[in-house]
Amino acid sequence: MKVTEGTKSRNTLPDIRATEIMAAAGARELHDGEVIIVGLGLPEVASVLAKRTHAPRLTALLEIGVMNPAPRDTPVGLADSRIFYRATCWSGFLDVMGMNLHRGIVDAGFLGALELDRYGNVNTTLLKQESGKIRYVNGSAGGNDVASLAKRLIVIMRHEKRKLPLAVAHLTSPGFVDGRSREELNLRGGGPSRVITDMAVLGFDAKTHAVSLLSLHPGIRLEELVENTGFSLHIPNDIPTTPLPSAEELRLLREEIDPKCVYLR
Amino acid sequence: MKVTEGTKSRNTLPDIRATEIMAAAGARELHDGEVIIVGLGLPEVASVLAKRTHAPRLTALLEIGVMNPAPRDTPVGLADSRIFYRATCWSGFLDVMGMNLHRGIVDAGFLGALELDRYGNVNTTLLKQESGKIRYVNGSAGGNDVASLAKRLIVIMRHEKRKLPLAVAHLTSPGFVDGRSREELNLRGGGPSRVITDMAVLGFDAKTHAVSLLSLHPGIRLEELVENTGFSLHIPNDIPTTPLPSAEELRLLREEIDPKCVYLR
Amino acid sequence: MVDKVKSVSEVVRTIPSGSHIALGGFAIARNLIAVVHELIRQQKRDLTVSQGVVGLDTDLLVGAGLVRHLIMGGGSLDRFGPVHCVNRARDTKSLHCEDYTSLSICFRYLAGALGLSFIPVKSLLASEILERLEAGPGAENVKRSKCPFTGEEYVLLRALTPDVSLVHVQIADREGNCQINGPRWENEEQAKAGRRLVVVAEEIVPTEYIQRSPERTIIPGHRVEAVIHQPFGALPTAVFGCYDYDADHLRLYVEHAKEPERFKEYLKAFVFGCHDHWEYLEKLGGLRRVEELRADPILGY
Amino acid sequence: MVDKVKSVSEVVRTIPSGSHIALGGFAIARNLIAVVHELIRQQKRDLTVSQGVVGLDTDLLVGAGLVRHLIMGGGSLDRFGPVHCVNRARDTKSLHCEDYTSLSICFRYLAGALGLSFIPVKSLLASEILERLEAGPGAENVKRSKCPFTGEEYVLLRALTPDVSLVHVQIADREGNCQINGPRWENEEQAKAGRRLVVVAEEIVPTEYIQRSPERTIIPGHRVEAVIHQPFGALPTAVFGCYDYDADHLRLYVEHAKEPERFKEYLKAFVFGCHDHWEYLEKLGGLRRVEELRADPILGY
Repeated sequence: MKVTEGTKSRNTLPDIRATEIMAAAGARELHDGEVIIVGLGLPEVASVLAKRTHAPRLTALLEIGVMNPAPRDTPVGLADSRIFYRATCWSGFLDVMGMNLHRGIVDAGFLGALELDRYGNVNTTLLKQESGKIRYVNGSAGGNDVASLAKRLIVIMRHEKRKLPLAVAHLTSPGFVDGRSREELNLRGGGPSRVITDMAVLGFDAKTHAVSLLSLHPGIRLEELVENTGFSLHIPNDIPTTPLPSAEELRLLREEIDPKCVYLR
Repeated sequence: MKVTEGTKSRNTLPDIRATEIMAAAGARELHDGEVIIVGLGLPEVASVLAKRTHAPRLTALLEIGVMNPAPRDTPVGLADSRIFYRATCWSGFLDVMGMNLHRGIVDAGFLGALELDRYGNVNTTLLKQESGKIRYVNGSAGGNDVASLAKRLIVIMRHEKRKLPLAVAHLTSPGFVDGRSREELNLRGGGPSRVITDMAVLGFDAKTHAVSLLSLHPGIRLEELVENTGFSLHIPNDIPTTPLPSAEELRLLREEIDPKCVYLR
Repeated sequence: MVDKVKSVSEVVRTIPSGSHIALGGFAIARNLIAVVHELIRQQKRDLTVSQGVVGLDTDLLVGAGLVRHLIMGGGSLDRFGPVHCVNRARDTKSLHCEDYTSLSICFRYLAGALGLSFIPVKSLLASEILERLEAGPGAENVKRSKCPFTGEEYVLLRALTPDVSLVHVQIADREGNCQINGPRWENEEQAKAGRRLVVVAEEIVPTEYIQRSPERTIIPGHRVEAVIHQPFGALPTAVFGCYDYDADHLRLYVEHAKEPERFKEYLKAFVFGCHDHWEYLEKLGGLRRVEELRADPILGY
Repeated sequence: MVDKVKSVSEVVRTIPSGSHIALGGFAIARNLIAVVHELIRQQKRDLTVSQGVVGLDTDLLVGAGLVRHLIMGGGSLDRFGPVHCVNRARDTKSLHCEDYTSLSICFRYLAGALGLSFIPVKSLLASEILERLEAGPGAENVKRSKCPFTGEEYVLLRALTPDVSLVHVQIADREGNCQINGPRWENEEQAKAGRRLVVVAEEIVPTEYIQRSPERTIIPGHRVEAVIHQPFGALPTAVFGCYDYDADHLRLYVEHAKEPERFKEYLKAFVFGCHDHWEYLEKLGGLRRVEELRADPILGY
């Protein structure tokens, strides 16, 4: 996740990066004893932070067939041998995605997204340029599977208007499509529960299944949020502020988990 | 396979056992380079004999998940660690029975039988006593799978009237049920091709799918065969004699493959 | 790391009568003897038991009258004899029995493990096994159907998801990461099909040992509810790489299993007469006997 | 024992244009580079390629214009960038592409490996991936249906059975018994789904080595048609336990892959300009470079 500065005042607290707030907010969404599937980047950083703080018995699975890795060096992706290190099991898609995810025992999926719309539908396949021209990107890999089958989905992404459109350019991974319930959609997993951006933590309304604001990060103004969101989202009367990472969380992130700032830039 | 002497003159050649003729006849049914699934006992003995003579590149699979074992000591069954020794692969049912047999790459299945009828249907589940009372035995295990899916099936068994009835007491593993073709029966495997007994080698008529006599073992009279068979079988005008094991085959069987006569009794 | 090591009696107390338990043994290899003895001592009744190739463990449970429904692919004690108690219960119709085959029961577990409610198979067709399933208690678990792409005829099998899957392994860590040596028959699919999963391990190793060869982890720890540490927990059946089967005791068992009255004597002496598996091992001949049976490190038996 | 060791050019000559080949790489790990270079040199055209997560190998084939139809679950070169050649071919509609997901493509291979002509899955529903499959060349491979036992809605997938499956492994014997170190993604299912199966091995070992740990044999020899012995055969992608990816060369590749003209220069220099993989390795920096990339025995990279 490469950070390119936009038009908004992301970083009002000079000592704390937006990515650090995101990682800490992500970690708080994970509970001790849960089984999660994580994508690389901030999801992995957040899961390691959770494991080193309140959730020591978290089980982290990677779709490629790796369980509970404890990398010594920062990997560049899922295919990097660095992320295989000190795992407790090496298997493959059939085991992780079949015998765990499809089996229904994965509590949370934790992924990034290219685009996410007001019903939590995710696009990782293509971008439509203003000219109407289509540019393909990576496709689903395990994204659609995780969004379809995990008990809940947590998405972590940059907060930009074009990345949060009313409807995604390609519905790669279903959320609450057209505002319908997961039962109506014949999907086993519970669907998206949180979207963690560099401006806010978002949730989903239990009735309308549309995105709603849960908390604003410190220093972010509501107008900024609205301006940078491509759809209208439910805003509560009292808007909580996302807690900052604790001193210990910051120390772990900076000194142990991503000291070279590969993902926390 | 415990040998209990019946009423027939099985062993006309004092120096060669009926089981040795069976093992050699069984070995001749296996061709070099083939992939076979074998049951324990004479099928395994015959496959080892084939491998040590004309078929060095035979691949032998055991349903439990063992490939190409080279046991040093005689095992008492498929679950005996002795038959796991020096295998080239240990896996399980899913691999052997699924990814090989069900995949359609097994050239021959080689099994024993409790009963076999005139269409090559096999019973390994139960026996009906003359009183009509039912006595259960072992069930199918991989028998039905092998009979359904192997390109051809070779059965090796004692030749007794009650073991070769007109119709089996329980159709565990299908041959040419009711004389129908395998296509009509929706079965992928080619069906039974040979039945090797201690009196003869039997085949199946290409049109009627009924058992026919291919060769009589040396010293066995046709009348004996007919008397000990529970159904009428097609008999050719010229009846070939089953070749005796060669001196080298006998040496291998007696000195190397089953020196303690566990299966060659 | 969660420490999941529990005693066998502790674990068996959590399995209610009426449960569906799946056993990971095969004939005379890696049977769940310590668990089965304790199930009998605690008199857990009306069990449904499923197993690929039924062995001594299931024969004991059926002989002790604890099993109402048996789902099996086959059964034998290899050359020591048939599963007398199971066969007798079938002969006298005191047991509901669903017969499958090695592959079809494995596919039912595979579907359960993968979270598929059904899976197709090309076995069973044109057999009396299928006819009997369709006419009996198995009717709700099989259905003939055609492939939507090729038109080929299949049997669709319902997934099998035991309440508790139990498997005997050579090596586990305290969290439940397991290694299995030798062939694994349907162990992986059966274990992962279970709603709950309990393993009995010959040896408990540190997690670092697991991390040295993670490709050998057949069952990952997070799937495991409890780890029972019971050396020689499968005797008189064999555990590859650990010990051979006890041929003398297997013969003694089969002699007793042939007759209901003598089977009761066996239970009295070797199950009810033992407080736990250690006492039972003493009856088998104790330290001296297990040392005789201990596996050669090269041969594995 | 059959000796199946063959050269890469010998094997590639047996793969006709128009074949469906399945590649066992994943992004920047264990890619079939030596084989793909030779496919390009021999100009095998109109290929169908399938792969779980498309990597450098498929990107090269597509960039070289040899692929007519691509069946994929996703694709990337991790943080080095996207698969530019594949994405560009899709943008310009010069490639038929069937998109799946990691699980659904694995299930299609699994069905192929098991000899099932179809298999159900609970992914894809309510997604545009499924809609596009139903509207395009994938229509004959997916069908919505219900479980006959539970009534639950599924997508049925047609089995995928490539003409030739190719997988890069760390260790094989001359007959083709293979060990894979590290995670195995869909390698086993993909390999066994193939009508033919070719492996590229970093190291050839005696069969006795295989017999010492037969539980590690992921692909048994009798399934394998040919074994290509090519050390560093996956460079610039990584082979766990053998060598790291060549980050410099991956960056150089991505820079060239961004532009069709520069990609041609890349092919000229590193594929057409090399007689075989040894010459290519020299261009990468030869012995000195591969020693820099050689894996630490503890870390595996």
